[in-house]
Amino acid sequence: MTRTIYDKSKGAREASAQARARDHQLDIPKALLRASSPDLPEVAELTAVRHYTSISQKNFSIDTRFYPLGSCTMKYNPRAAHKVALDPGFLGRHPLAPDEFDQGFLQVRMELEAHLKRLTGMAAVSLTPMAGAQGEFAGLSIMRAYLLSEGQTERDEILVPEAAHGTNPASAAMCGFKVREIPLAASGDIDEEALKAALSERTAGLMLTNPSTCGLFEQRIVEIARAVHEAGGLLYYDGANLNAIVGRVRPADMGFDVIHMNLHKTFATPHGGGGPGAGPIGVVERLKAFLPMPYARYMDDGSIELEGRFEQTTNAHPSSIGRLSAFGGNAGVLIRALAYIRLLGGEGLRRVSSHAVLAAAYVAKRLADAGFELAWPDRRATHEFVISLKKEYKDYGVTALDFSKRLLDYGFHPPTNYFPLLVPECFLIEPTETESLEELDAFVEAMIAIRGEAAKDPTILTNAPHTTPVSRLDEVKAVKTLDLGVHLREAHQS
Amino acid sequence: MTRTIYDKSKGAREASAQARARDHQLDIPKALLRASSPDLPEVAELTAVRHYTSISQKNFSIDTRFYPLGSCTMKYNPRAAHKVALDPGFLGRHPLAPDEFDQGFLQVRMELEAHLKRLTGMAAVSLTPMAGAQGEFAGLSIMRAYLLSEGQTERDEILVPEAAHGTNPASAAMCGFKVREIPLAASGDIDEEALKAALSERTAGLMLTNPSTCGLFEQRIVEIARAVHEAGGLLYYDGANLNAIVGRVRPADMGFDVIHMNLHKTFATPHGGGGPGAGPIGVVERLKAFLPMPYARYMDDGSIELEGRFEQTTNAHPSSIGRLSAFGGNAGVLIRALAYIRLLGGEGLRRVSSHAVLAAAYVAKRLADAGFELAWPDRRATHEFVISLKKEYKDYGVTALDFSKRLLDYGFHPPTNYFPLLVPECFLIEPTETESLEELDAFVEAMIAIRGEAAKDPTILTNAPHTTPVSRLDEVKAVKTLDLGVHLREAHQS
Amino acid sequence: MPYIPHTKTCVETMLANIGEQEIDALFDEIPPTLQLSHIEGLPEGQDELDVLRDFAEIANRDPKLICFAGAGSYDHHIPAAVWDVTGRGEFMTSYTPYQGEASQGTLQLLYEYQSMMCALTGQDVSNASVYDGGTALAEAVLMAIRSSPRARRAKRFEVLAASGVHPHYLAAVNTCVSGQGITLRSLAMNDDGVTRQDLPDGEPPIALIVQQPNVFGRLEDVDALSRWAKAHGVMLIAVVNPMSLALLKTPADWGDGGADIVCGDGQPFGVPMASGGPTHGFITCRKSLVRQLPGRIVGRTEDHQGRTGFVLTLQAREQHIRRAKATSNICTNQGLLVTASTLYLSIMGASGIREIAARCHENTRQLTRALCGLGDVERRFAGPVFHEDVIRLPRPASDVSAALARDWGIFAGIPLGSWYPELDDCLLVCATEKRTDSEIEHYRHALREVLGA
Amino acid sequence: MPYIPHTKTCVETMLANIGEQEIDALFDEIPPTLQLSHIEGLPEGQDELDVLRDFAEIANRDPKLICFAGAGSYDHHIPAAVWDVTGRGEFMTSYTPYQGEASQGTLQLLYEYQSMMCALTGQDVSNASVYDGGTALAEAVLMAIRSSPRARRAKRFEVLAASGVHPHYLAAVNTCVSGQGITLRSLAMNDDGVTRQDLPDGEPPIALIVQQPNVFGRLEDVDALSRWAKAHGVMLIAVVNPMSLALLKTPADWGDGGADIVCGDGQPFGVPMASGGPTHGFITCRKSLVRQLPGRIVGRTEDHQGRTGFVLTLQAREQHIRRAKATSNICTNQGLLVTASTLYLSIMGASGIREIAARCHENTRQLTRALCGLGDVERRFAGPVFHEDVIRLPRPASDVSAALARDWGIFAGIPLGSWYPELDDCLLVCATEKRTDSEIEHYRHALREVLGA
Ligand SMILES: Cc1ncc(COP(=O)(O)O)c(C=O)c1O
Ligand SMILES: Cc1ncc(COP(=O)(O)O)c(C=O)c1O
Repeated sequence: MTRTIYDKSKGAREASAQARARDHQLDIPKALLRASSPDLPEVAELTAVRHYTSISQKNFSIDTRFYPLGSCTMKYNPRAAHKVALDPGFLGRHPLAPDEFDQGFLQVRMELEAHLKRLTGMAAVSLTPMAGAQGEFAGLSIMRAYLLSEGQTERDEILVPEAAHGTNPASAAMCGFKVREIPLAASGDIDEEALKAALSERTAGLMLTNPSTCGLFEQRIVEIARAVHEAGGLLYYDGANLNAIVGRVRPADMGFDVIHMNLHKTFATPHGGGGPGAGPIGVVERLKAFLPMPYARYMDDGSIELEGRFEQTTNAHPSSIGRLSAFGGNAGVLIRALAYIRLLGGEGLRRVSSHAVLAAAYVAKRLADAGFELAWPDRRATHEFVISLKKEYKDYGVTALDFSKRLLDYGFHPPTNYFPLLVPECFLIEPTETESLEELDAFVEAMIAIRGEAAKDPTILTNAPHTTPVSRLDEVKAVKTLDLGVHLREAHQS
Repeated sequence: MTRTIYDKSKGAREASAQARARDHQLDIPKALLRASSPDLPEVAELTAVRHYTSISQKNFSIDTRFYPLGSCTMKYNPRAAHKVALDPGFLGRHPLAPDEFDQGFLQVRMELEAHLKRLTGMAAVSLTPMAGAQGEFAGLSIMRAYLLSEGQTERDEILVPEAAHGTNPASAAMCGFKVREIPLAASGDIDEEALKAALSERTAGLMLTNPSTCGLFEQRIVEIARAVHEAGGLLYYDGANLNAIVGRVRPADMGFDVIHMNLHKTFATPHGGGGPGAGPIGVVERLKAFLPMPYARYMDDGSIELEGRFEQTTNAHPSSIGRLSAFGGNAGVLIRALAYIRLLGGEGLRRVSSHAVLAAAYVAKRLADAGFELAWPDRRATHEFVISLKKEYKDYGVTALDFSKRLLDYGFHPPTNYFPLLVPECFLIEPTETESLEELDAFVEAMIAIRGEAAKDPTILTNAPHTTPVSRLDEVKAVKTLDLGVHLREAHQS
Repeated sequence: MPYIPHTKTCVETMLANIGEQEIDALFDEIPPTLQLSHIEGLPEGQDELDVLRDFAEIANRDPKLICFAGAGSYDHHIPAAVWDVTGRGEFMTSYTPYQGEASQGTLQLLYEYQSMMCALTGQDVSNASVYDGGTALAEAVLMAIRSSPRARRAKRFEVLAASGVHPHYLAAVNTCVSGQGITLRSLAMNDDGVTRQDLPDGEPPIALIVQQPNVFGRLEDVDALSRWAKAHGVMLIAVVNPMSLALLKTPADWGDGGADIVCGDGQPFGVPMASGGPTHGFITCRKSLVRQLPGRIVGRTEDHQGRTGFVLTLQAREQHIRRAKATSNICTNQGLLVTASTLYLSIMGASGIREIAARCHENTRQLTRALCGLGDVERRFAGPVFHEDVIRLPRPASDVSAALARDWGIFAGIPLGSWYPELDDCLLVCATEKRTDSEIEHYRHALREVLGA
Repeated sequence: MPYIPHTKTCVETMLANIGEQEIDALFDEIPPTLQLSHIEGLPEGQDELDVLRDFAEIANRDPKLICFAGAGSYDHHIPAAVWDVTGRGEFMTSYTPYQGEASQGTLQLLYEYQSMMCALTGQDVSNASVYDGGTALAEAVLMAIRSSPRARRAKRFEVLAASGVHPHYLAAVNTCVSGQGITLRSLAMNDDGVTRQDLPDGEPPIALIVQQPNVFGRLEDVDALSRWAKAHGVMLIAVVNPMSLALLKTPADWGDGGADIVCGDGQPFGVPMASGGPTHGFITCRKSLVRQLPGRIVGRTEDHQGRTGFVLTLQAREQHIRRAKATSNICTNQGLLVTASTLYLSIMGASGIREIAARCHENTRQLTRALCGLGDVERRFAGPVFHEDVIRLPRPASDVSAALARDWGIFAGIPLGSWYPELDDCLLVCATEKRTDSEIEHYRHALREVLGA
């Protein structure tokens, strides 16, 4: 039944009005030419359109379902922001275009930077990182460069709460730091004693997500920041959860020195089946000199220059950590973000956090009332919260994964499961501000109904999903056979 | 389960960034204002997007399925033609724009007219009719006006073959003509004797589709045309089936005086769930003066004027039948048609008919080989052909409708059924030139498999479909309850 | 072979199966004399890239004008989401939903559209579209004739139109109904640009057409016209701009029972002007007239398991069943545009279109106030308007508007001289919600320059 | 509340359920001193209509230039169908396909994409994208280090780059790998614009990077470089323009066993230039290196009923499982652009991209022939190119190109002075399949005027 585009392919179809074959004179030595045609599918345009249209329908997506995937902020991204970015005036722009002919897009950069500075309280913002993780890497690189410039060569440790998102330790490691994980206290906040004990002259900094990946606001953030600073370290803010505080609390005011933001979470870029995103970073004054290239700035005549469009270092940023990618970042995502900010305005952005938190608090309360176990029942939910299904596991033998799969049958994308890792059988639930009360209620009802099924007949869950295009997939087999492409498969079979 | 957008609506949501409420000063007498707000759904943008995205997935469509709906030419319409029509330069044009500022679009009209003249052999073409049926009406109106202008006031009969598409007699009646239906001969061609017997001094004309709705080319068309002309009548060509002869045979050469074309069939406009289309008409020289308004033409200075943009009659067309609609026709469809002609070129258009006919002949042959009964086994299939399932009905008690519904389960949109009306339990099958051999074969295999099921267990068919969002729908109940809108339903229930 | 998926082998397989050597053989029933090997004058096929480039050039050949014109086609904003969803392949590449089980998307949407149009117009039932506003009116007239008991006795019928019905609508009606012995007569207007209230005595017409707002943007005294119609047993047909119904009372509420049939053009709801088409005409009416209603109609029903579903219903009215006796010849209608309007209405909601309608009203008033400050320029008609108005200029309107277009990039409105010779110095203007203060100021400035005022 | 669906009643219901009076109470765990009631300087919210208008103005503020620039971003035609399908909500508004059963669309597409990239590059396995070509190279370098047995013994590693690797790619590598003790050294080029073949003796580097075609468009002697790498136990990393692989032999076929890792930027396949992003980087490699490959990887498997399905696989490499020990920190990648490239490749097929590649090659040759006729203008380097080339001008290239942009609407190419001071009089030009004869002629004419030649 599942046929790939290769299965629909036939050699020599040439069914395309894209590029009718012409005669060509290639001035390329034969030794450098390929001997045979690459094995690409050869299908008519209709076949391609039909194939991908059909398989697209197998996806759950925001446009079709409630998708409370914690930590991912799967909300409605206004189509207007998308439309703006598709203007041929933006799409047709070459990344190395002369500044003089790039003033429109450079204005977008300047304005977005200014707004992000206001929203975070940071002194400067760089728009080039292409995702949150790249923002982390850039921010940590700046911290490293700054410490080196201060002669602090021995500071090679980054502290990370054990519940941190995987990108945090991974980025730190990529940057050459050693990673020390700090446990959480029972309250769900970071264990302040353990943190203080870990601080030393080797501390380069602390990475924190706030609200954390447990959906909790680090209550003693000011004290924590002070402690880290006093120990000579810097504070890195993972802004993936900005949806919980946007327009209301500024990371700089909490004491952070560096921040990245996930524009694709808080600021209106649809998630594209896994990207693109953008992870702009903000830094405090003392870190400005280290910002990555390129960097837009106003010239004396009021025009805007993209510093470092060609150059690897510049007079204005001689200590820049350099370039993160070939060009200037994910322009299309930046355009969407600015459009979104203009659509919502300051008040609208504040409403985002108000309602993201309200929705989470409501769903948390309803689930708790229905007997589901909140991981931190005494804490406020922020824009997301954690429940543990360990009781259901104990009572009925069903796992969080089983619940997840069964939710698919009810038409809901499951929450993030098994993250944060420290809560057994957990769900990280992020409803977002754009889902209606009916949708929130229906999700709660589904959870209750599924638990009822678990009590009656756990196999309904353990065999779930039942209504999706495929039933539960064998991930172990996938690793064992490693069939990663049509060719490999064919090689295997022959 | 099936909830309408009204079921998802809540009053006073105002969740829109489209038009934030402002204060207004209305200078309108109170007596003319509405007392209460219209009962429209009030939903957030996400709710609307999700609702309509989700229900769209319930449709079969060319983008997802083989759709051999006879007489409808459900083929792939290149996305390029669609894209061209969506250029803001076209979309933003006001229909009453000054000619001087409308030269781009008027050039499209002129060029398309020229090509359609070439393809049909007609002396002039009018682009204003908005669908095939409106083209018929316009063409017949021209015939009427011409006959009146010739003093032939007694000619009030239009002859139509009994297998004609329903729009033919309906258009003739709308035009004030009496309709006489002419039977078919056993060959499937029109019964020439009956036709000749019907010709008289009351004959205004004959409407013919060629190839006919039986999928047969009227072999004696030249003789038929001569007979009608000799009797003082005119010949109307229903060009809905142009896909069978485009680039190869011209209706004018067959002897037709008037023709309409369905641009949405042969010339690349997707069918939009029921339109829009366009039904340009072509006429021979003596009918030119009667063409409807507006009409584009070159001025002496090489610029183009849209004659009748404002005026109801013009010097150049004093006998015009007038205006068919408020403005100039379905511009967007005209643009697509010209783009399609440019994409394919003369050779490519000829290939359309070649391959449309080849595909039909192939499917017909395979079905015949498999024991299905062709309605006219001794005739060539054109771009479509008719089979009769009366044997299957007799043997297994399953109808063409049952076959249709079961085809849905196999993932195919069924052919047109019960048309032409004279063939019992028939399918009119039009595969089109854009479907792959694999798709054609799979359809044949499905037909065979379904017949196998009928032999084993007819209820599989009579209860079909089994896999669609709803099972077989009760059309009788629909007529009985006449629930034609949410309000009516609510009125009923209360 | 562009868009044709067959390889040489596929073609050979098919031909072999059929038992032929070449495709041309399949055409052997066509008299050879009719067959051409080549058609003169057609172009060579072009790659997509070339076609797109050339058309982008054509589409943007003419300088863009700031649009202050209406007269049946309006420059409204279309929310980005409307066509993102409307353009989905599942809506765009399906056809008339004959097979209900495979077309629930289109059918449910049409059912919802019908509900919305009924809500707006205050009528009981709606069809799923006709071609445009002009044909909608023509069909409405035919409906009225068919359903009038008085008409059943007559052979020739008169239909009366209030003044200020769009002249192109009347022209379309004329073309469409003249074959059926119907004559159309228009009432005179008074100096305020609305219908003179001295309505005719004598044998009443079969139907009266009233357009609200009328072609001058003016608001008719619809209550009086409606009362007259009821009093004389005349069917009342309302032609309305559906956007205006966000503010104005529904034709159902016009005096003494209101309109029997309401029609118009759905263009203001999410459909681009696009040179006037495609758009979609709508017709709604009293339930008692439903069997006279032309076009597709969708009904709610159940499937064999009792689940809700939607189907085309009352098909016995239609040409594919009824043939010469059908209510109309319409077959393909304007489905995709209805899809856009349905999206538009569901995204905007009642509050949204009310806001838009009010902004249009105010913008047009702001415009005419701005222009009427200039020398002799004045509003031609007193009295309230919706979002169009007529201004009188000290010079022929077509000259002035030509100058404004040429030198100032402004489409200043519709010069009314070719429709109403006596209004040769008049311009029909419209400022939708899209027109900004600075565009209105630009118009004022330009007009002052052009008039030397 | 724009985009927030709650009515006042909804909000009250939720608050009542939670047991609070107002939303602000939900933030009471945040120290009050941190909470702001208002953030200075943010704009007021605007209606969609205003935002779209303002952005249309911004997007089109700058005059459009005819693009003869490449250097890593190419002005190719994108078939209309590509983004029509890519933009479908189901692809665009889903996320990383963690829940395989609810993401078969994305997963199957990625599997097919991996297949296509393997076919083009001749490698065994592909990932599902990294950010761009520059980061792809950085990740490839890290892969090489991790998988090199020699590197396991060392603390500091040298990686060698052939001449003509894109300077921005090298810069990105530097930024990304410098924290891990890796130094990057570039080989000198000869006077033909390719790597000098006197390769270094002594302790061999861990890896050699070869870009084909190189940044000047020139074709390197990849066989010789590959043979040298194999002979010295050096991992070979190929950086390629994937479009060139329609014509050029795959890195797998370079001398003596070819490249171990192939990377580059997928932009030429259906992704607009869009100021350089978003696009997507690709990496393919030998099967033996698969566990070092960063990013998402999709594998084919079965469901419990034995039906084929697709899942994310080898997740144990990734940051969400492996954390500090992951192969990379990448999480969100460039899924939507991969979708576009997959559509592009399936619509074009091998014959389609071959045709495009050949046209680009010929257009650029036509361009340089046309320009080199003018006075002292000449090709800077002899020898074959793919679709970019370097021309030498009699004046500083940045002056000439500025004049061509300002006065003639031409983006004449990339002045090479800021990358290679010795090439200050050189321009890197590219003419894709989109450039017409008349545009090339316009360039020739303009250059003649500017040079006074
Ligand atoms: C808390 C947190 N931090 C960091 C990231 C990494 O961001 P990205 O996926 O954009 O690289 C994510 C999301 O994926 C996240 O949820
Ligand atoms: C043979 C035939 N004639 C006429 C028509 C009427 O065309 P339209 O639906 O465009 O009005 C059709 C199609 O619907 C048709 O198939």
